[in-house]
Amino acid sequence: MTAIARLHSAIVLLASQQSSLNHPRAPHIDYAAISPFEALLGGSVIVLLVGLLRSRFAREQLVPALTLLTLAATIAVTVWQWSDHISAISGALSVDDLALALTLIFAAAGAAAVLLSWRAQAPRESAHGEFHALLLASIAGMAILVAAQNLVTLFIGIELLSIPLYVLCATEMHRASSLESGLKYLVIGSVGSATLLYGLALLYGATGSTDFSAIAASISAGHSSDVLLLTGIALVLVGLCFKASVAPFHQWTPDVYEGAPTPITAFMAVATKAAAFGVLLRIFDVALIADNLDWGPALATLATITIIVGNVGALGQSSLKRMLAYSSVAQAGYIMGGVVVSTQLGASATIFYLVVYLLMNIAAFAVIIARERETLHGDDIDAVAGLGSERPWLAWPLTIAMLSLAGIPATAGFIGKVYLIQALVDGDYTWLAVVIVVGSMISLGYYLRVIAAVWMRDAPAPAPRSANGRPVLAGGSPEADTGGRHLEVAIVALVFAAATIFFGIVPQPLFDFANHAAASLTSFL
Amino acid sequence: MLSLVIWLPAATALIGATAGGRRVPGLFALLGSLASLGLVIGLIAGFNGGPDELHYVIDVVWIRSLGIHYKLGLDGLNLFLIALTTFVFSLSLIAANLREWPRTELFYLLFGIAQTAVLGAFLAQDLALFIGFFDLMLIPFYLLTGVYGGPGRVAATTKLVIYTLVGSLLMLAGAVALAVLTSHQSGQPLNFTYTALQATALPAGTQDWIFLLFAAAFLVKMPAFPLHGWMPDAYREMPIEVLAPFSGVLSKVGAYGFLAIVLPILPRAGVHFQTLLLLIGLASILYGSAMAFTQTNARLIIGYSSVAQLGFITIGIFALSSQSAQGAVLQMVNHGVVVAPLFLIVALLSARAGGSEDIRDMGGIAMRAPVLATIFLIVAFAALAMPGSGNFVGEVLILLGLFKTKMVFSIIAFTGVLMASVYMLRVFIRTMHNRAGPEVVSRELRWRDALVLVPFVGVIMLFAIYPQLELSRAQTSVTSSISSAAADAAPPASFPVANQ
Amino acid sequence: MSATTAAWLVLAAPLAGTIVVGALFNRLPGRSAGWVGTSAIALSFIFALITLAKLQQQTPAHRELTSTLWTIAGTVGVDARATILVDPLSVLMICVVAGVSTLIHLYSVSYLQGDRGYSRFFAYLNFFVFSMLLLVLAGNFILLIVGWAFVGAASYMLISFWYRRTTATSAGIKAFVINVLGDIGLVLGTFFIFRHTHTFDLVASFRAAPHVFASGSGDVTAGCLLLLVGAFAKSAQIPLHTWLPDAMEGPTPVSALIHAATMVTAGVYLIARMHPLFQLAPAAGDVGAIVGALTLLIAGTIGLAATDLKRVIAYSTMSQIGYMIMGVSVGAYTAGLFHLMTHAFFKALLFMAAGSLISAMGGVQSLNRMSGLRRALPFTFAAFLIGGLALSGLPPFSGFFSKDSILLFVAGRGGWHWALYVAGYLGAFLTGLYTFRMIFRAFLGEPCPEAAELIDHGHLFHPAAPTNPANGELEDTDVGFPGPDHVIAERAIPMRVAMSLLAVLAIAGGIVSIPKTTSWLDNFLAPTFADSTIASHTTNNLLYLGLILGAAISLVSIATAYVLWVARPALAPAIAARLRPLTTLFEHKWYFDELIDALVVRPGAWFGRFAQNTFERVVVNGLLIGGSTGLVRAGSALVRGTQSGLLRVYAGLMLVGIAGVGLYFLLQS
Amino acid sequence: MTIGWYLAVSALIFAIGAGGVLVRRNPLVVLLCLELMLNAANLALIGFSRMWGNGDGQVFALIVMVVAACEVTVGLGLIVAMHRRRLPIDVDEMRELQG
Repeated sequence: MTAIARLHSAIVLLASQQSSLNHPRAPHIDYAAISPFEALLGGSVIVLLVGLLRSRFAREQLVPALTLLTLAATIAVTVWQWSDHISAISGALSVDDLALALTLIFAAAGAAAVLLSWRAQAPRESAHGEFHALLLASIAGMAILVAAQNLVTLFIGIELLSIPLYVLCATEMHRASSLESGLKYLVIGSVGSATLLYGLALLYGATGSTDFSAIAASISAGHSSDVLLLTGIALVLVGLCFKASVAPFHQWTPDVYEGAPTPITAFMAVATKAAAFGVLLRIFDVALIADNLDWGPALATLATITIIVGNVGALGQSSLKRMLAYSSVAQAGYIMGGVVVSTQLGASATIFYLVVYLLMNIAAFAVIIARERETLHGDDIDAVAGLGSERPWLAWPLTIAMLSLAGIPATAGFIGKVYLIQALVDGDYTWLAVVIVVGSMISLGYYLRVIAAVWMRDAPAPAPRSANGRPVLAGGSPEADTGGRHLEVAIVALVFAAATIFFGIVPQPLFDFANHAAASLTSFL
Repeated sequence: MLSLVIWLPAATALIGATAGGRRVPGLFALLGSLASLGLVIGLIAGFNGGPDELHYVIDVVWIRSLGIHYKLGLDGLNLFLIALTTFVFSLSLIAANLREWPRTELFYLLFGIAQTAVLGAFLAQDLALFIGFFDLMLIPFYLLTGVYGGPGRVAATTKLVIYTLVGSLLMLAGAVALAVLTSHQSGQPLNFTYTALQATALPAGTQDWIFLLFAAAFLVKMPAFPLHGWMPDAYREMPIEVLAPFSGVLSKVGAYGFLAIVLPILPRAGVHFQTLLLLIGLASILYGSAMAFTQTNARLIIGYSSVAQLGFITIGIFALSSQSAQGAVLQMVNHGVVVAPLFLIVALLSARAGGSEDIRDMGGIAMRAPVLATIFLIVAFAALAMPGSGNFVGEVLILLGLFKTKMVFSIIAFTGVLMASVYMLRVFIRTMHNRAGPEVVSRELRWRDALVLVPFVGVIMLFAIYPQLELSRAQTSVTSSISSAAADAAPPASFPVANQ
Repeated sequence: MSATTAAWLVLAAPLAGTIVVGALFNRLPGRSAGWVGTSAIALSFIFALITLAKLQQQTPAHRELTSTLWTIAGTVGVDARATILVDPLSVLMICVVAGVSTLIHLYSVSYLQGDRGYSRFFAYLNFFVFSMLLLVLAGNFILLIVGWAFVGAASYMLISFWYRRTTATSAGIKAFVINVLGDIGLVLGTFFIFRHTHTFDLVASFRAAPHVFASGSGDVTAGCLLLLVGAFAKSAQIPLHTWLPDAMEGPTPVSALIHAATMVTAGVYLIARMHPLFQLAPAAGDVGAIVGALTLLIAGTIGLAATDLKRVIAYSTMSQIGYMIMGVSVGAYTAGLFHLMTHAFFKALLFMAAGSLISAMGGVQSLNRMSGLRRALPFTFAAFLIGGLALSGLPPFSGFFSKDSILLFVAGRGGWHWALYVAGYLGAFLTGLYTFRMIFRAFLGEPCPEAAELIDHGHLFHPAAPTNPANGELEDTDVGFPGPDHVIAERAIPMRVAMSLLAVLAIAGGIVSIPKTTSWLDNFLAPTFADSTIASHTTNNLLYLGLILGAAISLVSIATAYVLWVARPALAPAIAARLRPLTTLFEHKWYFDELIDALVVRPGAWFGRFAQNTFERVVVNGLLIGGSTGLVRAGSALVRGTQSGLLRVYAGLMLVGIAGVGLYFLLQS
Repeated sequence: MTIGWYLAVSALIFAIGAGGVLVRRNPLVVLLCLELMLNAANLALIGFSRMWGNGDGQVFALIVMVVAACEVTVGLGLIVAMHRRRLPIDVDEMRELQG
C-alpha cells in the first residue's frame, strides 16, 4: 500500500508548493477550516495501522468501528464548519457549504458502505485495515475534489478519489470478475484522467492561471472563444463526464459496478457521482460560467444521450447490479440537467437530487447485498423473487427504492424530479425536461420488473451447486451457505428507505439544505 | 373535515393490517370506508348549490420552495364524485369481505390506500397535489392486480401502469411548466393552486402544448380511443372486487381533470382543441360500442361499453355548453354507479356458469334466479341509458348541449345510444335467457350478494327519479368551471340560452 | 278529488300492482297474482272514469289541466318535470287503454293459468299498462319519452316472455332496438323543438310554437319528421314495421293488448298530441299520410300470403294503424282516434279468439293445419266472426264508421289526397279478403284432427311433445308454455266474459259518432282540436259515396273470399300460381327483413369484426404499443451490443466521444 | 520558438499514447501508454508555464508525476494479483463482464 503513503506526501508537497509560490513565507493554514480533510486522512492512517494488529477482533470489529468513528468525526466537524465560507490554504480549497454539504453525502455513503461490508467477503480477502483506509482516503479525495478552487487541487482530488477505488473494486480477489473490473476501471479511468489533465493544461494555457476565479476573470475579460480554451473545456468536460459516467463515456460503469464488491458498488454509485457533479458545478458554473453559451448545449446534448442510453440499456438486465448501473447512468443524465441550466435553482436541484439519489440507491443496494448473502442467486433478479411474502422487511425498502427511482409520488425521487424539471423549465430548457420525462417512462420498464418480481413471483427453486458447495452462478457469494441474515444490512435498508419516504412527504428541510449549499455558488450569470 | 374523509380509509386499513388476523383487516378497511361514506353523505346534506365557492377549504403550504400547497376544497363538481368513490369502494369492500384473500392485510391495506388516493385526487385544489394522488392511486391497483389477478396478471398490470404513468409523467412535466411559466408571467412566486393558476392566462401557443400533455394523461386514464390498449388485458386479469372500483371510479378522475383543471386553467387551448376532443369522444363511442357487441367475454363487453360511455362524457365536457357539462358530471356518477354492479354481477354469473366469463358458456341463468335476473335487467337498462334512468337524463343533457353547439356531432353520437341497447341486451339475453349453457347451474343470488347489489339498485333508482339531487348542487360550479372556455368559444346563435 | 288527482291515481294503481305482484312473485298462491293484477287495472279504469267525469265538469275552455309533482332535471335552462296533462285527448286514451287492459287481464287470468311464469306475466303486464298510461298522460316531453321507452321495454320483456325460445329472445331484441331507434327519433325531434321553444313542457311549447316557428320552417319540419320516425317505429309503419310480426312470439294476450290495442297505436296518439306542431309542418304531415297509405296496402298484401294465424292478424293491425296514421297526418284527428278506439275493441277481440283457437290446436298456429273448427269452438267462432266483420268494415259494425270517417276527411282535403282515398278503399278490399280467408280456412271445411278430438271425445288435444310453433324445436318446459293445460274460451268463464264484453263494444262501438246521428266523440274531443287549422271540405255527397262504397267493398271482399276459399278451393292456388312473382313477393314480406339486414345489420357486424380482428390488433396493439416498445427494445439491444466487454473497444469509443465533443467545441470558435 | 511546437509535440505524444491503449493487448504496455498520455500533458504544462512566465504549470507537472507513479503502482499490483490467480494477462481475455 505504498500508494497511500505517496499520496500523503503528495498532499504535504502540495501545501508547501503553493506556499512557496504565492507568498514569500509559508502561508497561513486555517487548520480548523480543513478539519474534515484532516479527520478523514488521519482516520485512514489510524485505521490502516490498527488493521496491522494481530487480533481477529481488532481487525474485524475494531477497524470498521474506527472507520465509522472517523466518519462520525468528519460529519461532526463538517457541521461545525457549516455556513462559514473559508478559502483555505491560500485559495487552493474553498471550504464552503457546497463542499461541506457534499462531504456530508460522502460521509453518509461511506458509513453505509462500512456497515454493508461489515461481514462481507471483500474486507476479509484484502486486509480489513487497508480496505477501510482506502475507503476513507477515497472519501477524502472526494471532499478535496469538491472543495477545489484550483486546477491542481482538482486533479489531486480526482486522483485521490479514483486510485483507492481502483483497488477497492478488485478486493474480492477470489472472483476474476472483481479483478477484471478493477483493471478495467483503472485503464479506462486513467485514460479519462489523462484527458482531463490535458484539458486542464490547455485551460491553464489559455488563461494563464490555475485558479478558478482567475480563470473566470480572464475568460470574461475576452478571449472566450479561444481555440485553446474551447479544446480545454471539451477535454475537461469529457474527463469529468467520465467520472460521472455520462454517455458516451459510461461504458466502464456497468462492468465495474457488476464486478466490484456490492458495498463498493453502492458507495461508488452514490459518492463518485456526487463528487463528479460537485466539481462539474464548481468548474462549469464558476470558472467557465462566462462561456455558458458554448458548453450549455453540449452538456444538454450529452444529458439527452445519457438518459436514453442509460434507460434503454437497463431494460432486460437480469443482474440487479448491472441494472442499477445503467439506471445510475440514466440518473446522471437527469442530474446533468441541473448543471446545464447554470442557475442557482439548477445547482440547488442538482444537490437535492444527489441527496435523494443517495437515499434510494443505498436502500436498493442494501437489499441486494442482503439477498446475495441469503440466497444462491447472487445479484440476479431471481434473488428477490417472492421477497414480498418471504421477507416483507426487505421487500418494502426495495419497493420504495424502485418507486422512488421511478419518480412515484410520496417518495423523495418524485420531489427531486419535479425540482429538476422546474429548474429546467425555469432555465428555458423545457425540451430537456421532456426528455427526462420520456426517460422516466422507459425506466418504468425495468423498475417495475423488480417490483413485480418482489411481489408477484414466488421464490424460485434453490440454484444448482457445484461440487464444492459453491453456487455456480456468477456473483454467488460463499456466505450464501451460511444463509446468514445480517441485521445491520437490513437496518441500513430500512433507514434509508424510511428517509426516502420521509423526504418525499416532508421535503422542505432538504430544500433548505440544498438551497443553502447552492447559495455558495455566487457567480451565476 | 375533508382530510378526515381522505385519510380515514388508509388509516383504518393500516390499523387493520397491523392488527393482522384473518377477518380483522377486511373489517377495518370496510369500517373506514363506510365512515368516510357517512361523512360524505353528511356533506351532501349540508351542501347547497349556492354561489360558486369552495367549502371546507384546507390550505396549508406543503413545500414552500415549490409553492405546493396542501389545499383541499369541496365544490359542486367533486361533491358527488367523492360520494361515488366512497360508495363504490365501500360496496366493493363488502364484496371483497365475502371472499378469502391470501396475504389479507396486504390486500386491504392497498385497497385503503387506493381509496385515499382517489379521494385525494378529487378533493385536491393544488395541481401538484392532484398529480401526486393521481400517480399514487395507480400503485395499489398495480399491486392488487399483479398479486391477486388472473394468470396473465403481471404482463397486464405492467402494461396498465406503464400506459397510465406515461400519460401522467407527461402531465407532470406540463404541470410544472404551467406553474413556472405562470409565475414568470405574473411575477408571483411559484404557486400550484388552481386559483393561482387560473388567475393568469398564458399565451395561446403555450396553452396548447401544455393542454396536449394533460390530455394525454387524462385520455389514457379514461380510457379513450385509441389509447385504450391497456384496458382489455387489465380488465381481464383484475379481481372483480378490484375491477369494480377501478372501472367505476378511476376512469372518472380523467374526466374530472378535464373539467375541473384543464378547462378553467387552459380555456383557450380547450377551445382550440375542442373539435379534436369531440372527434376522439365520438370515435370512443362508436369504436367502444362496436367492440362491445363483438366481444364474447362479459368483462370486456362491459369494459368496452364504458369506453363508449366515457366517450359520451368527453363530448359532454368539450361541447363547452353548460348543459353538456352538467350532463357529463351527472353521467360520471351514473356510469360509476352502473358499471360497478355490472362487474359484480358478472362475477355472480360466472360462478353460475362453471367459472367461465364467456357469454357463449352462459345462458338460461334467469330460470332459478329471477331476482338476480331482475336486478341485472334494471342495471342493464340503466346502462343503456333507457329513458327514465339517470343515465338517460345525463345523456340527454350532454347531447342537448352538444346539439346547440355542434349539431352534427350530436346526431352522430346518437348512434352510440342505439348500439348501447344492442350490446347490453345482447349480454343480458346471452347470459340470462336462451337455452341453458353446458355448465350452467342456475342459483338464486344469496343474501350476502344482495347486500352488495341492492344498494346499487337503490341508488340507480334514486338517480332515475330525482337526478335533480345532483344537478342542483353541481350547477354553479360546473357552469363557472367551463364559463371561461365557453366564453372563448365562438358562441352560436342560441348560446345565451345554453348559459342561462 | 280533482281530475288531476284522479289521473295520478290512474297511474298509481298499475304501478302498485306491479310492485305487489313483483315483490310477492313466489308467495301468491294459485291465480291470485292474476286477480291482483286485474283488480289493479280495474281500479285504474275506475279512476280513469272519475277523471273523465271531473273533466267534463269543467267548461270546455278549461278542459286542459296540468299537474306537476316534482322536478326531474331543472338546471341551466332545462325544465324536465314530472308533469301530467289531463285533457279530452289523454282522458279518452286512458279510458280506452285502462278499459281494454282490464278485459285482457281478465282474459289472461285463466288463459295463462298453466304457465310457470304466471305472476311474472302479470307483473310485466301491469308495468306495461302503467307505462302506457304514463305515455298518454305525460305533460312534458321528457316524461312522454320516458313512457314511450317504458312501453318499449315492457313490450320487449313480454315478447321474450318465454325466454328459453331463441326465436322469442331474438324477436324481443329486434323489437327493442327498433323501438330505441324510435326513441332516438323522438328525442332528436324534441331537441329541434326545444331549440326554439326553450321548454320541455308540452302546453308551453304548443303555445310558443306559432310564435317561434314560421310555418313550414326547416327546424319544425325536421322536428316533426323525427317525431314521425318515433311514431313509425312504435306503430310499425313502413319501413320500421319488421318487429311487429315477430312480436307475435309473445303470449297471445300480450299480442292482444300491446301489439293490437294499445302500444302500437301510440304513434297515432303522438301525432294527435303534437298536432299544433304538425300543423306548422305540412310536409311532415304529407309524409305521414303517404307512409300510412303505403303501409296499409303493403301490410294487406302480406296478410293475404301469410299462413301463421297470429301473423295475419298482426299484419292487419299494421294496415289498420296505417289508416289511423294516414288520418291523423292529414288532420282527421277525431276520425283517427275514433278508429283507434274501435280498432282496440275488435282487434283485441280477434286476438283473444285466436288465442282460444291456438289453445284448441295445442299451440299450432299455422292456418294450413286448421280447418273445421266451427263446431268444436262455437263461442270462439262467434267472437272471431264479429271481430272479423268489424275489421272488414261491414255496417253496422264499429269498424265501418270509423274507417269511413277517416276516408271521408281524406277525400275532403281534395287534390292529391284522392290517391290516398283510393288506396284506403283498396286496402279495405284487401282487409276483407285476408280476414275471411283466415276465418273460412280455420273454421269451415272438414274438421282437422284436433277439432275432431274436441268434438268427438270432448277433451282438448295435447301434443305429445310441445314444440315451438315458430321453428318446431322442442320446448324447454321449464318455463311453462304451452304448459300442462290449454285453455279455450268455451271452458273458462273469465275469458268468455272478457270476450263477450269486447264483442259488444266491437259491434256497437261505432255509436259514439254515427254520421248525421251522433257526434259525441267529436264534441268531447273538440276542446283539444279546436285549434286545428286543417280544413276538410266534406259534402253530403262525399259522405254518402263513402258509406255506400265502404259497405259494398266489404261485402264484395267477403264474397270473393268465400268463392276463393270455400266455394272453389282450387281457384286460390291457381291464381297464386298465375301471379307467381307477386305471391313470392308477398310471401317474403316484400323482402323488408332482407333489406334491413343488408343495409344495417351486416355493415354493423362487419365494422365490429373489423374493429376487433383488424384494427385492435394492428393499430391499437401493433402500432401504438408494439411500435414504441419495439423501438425501445431495439435501442436496448444496440446499447448492450456495444457493451462488448472489450477494454480496447471502450477506450476506442471513449476517444471517439472525446473527438466528437472536441470537434463540437472547435466549431464554436 | 513559439508555443505551437511544444503543443504539437505534446499532442503527438498524447496521440501515440492513446493509440497504444487502443492497439496493445498487454496490460503492462497499456500502462506505459497511459504514462505517455500523462507526460504529454506534462509537456504542455511546462510549455505553458514557460509561456506565461509563472510557475504554476511546473508545480502541476511535478504533482502529475507523483500521481502517475501511484496509478502505475496500483496497476502493477492488479496485474500481479491476476497473475497469481493464473488469469491471462491480456486485456482482450477480460470479457466476463459484458452486455
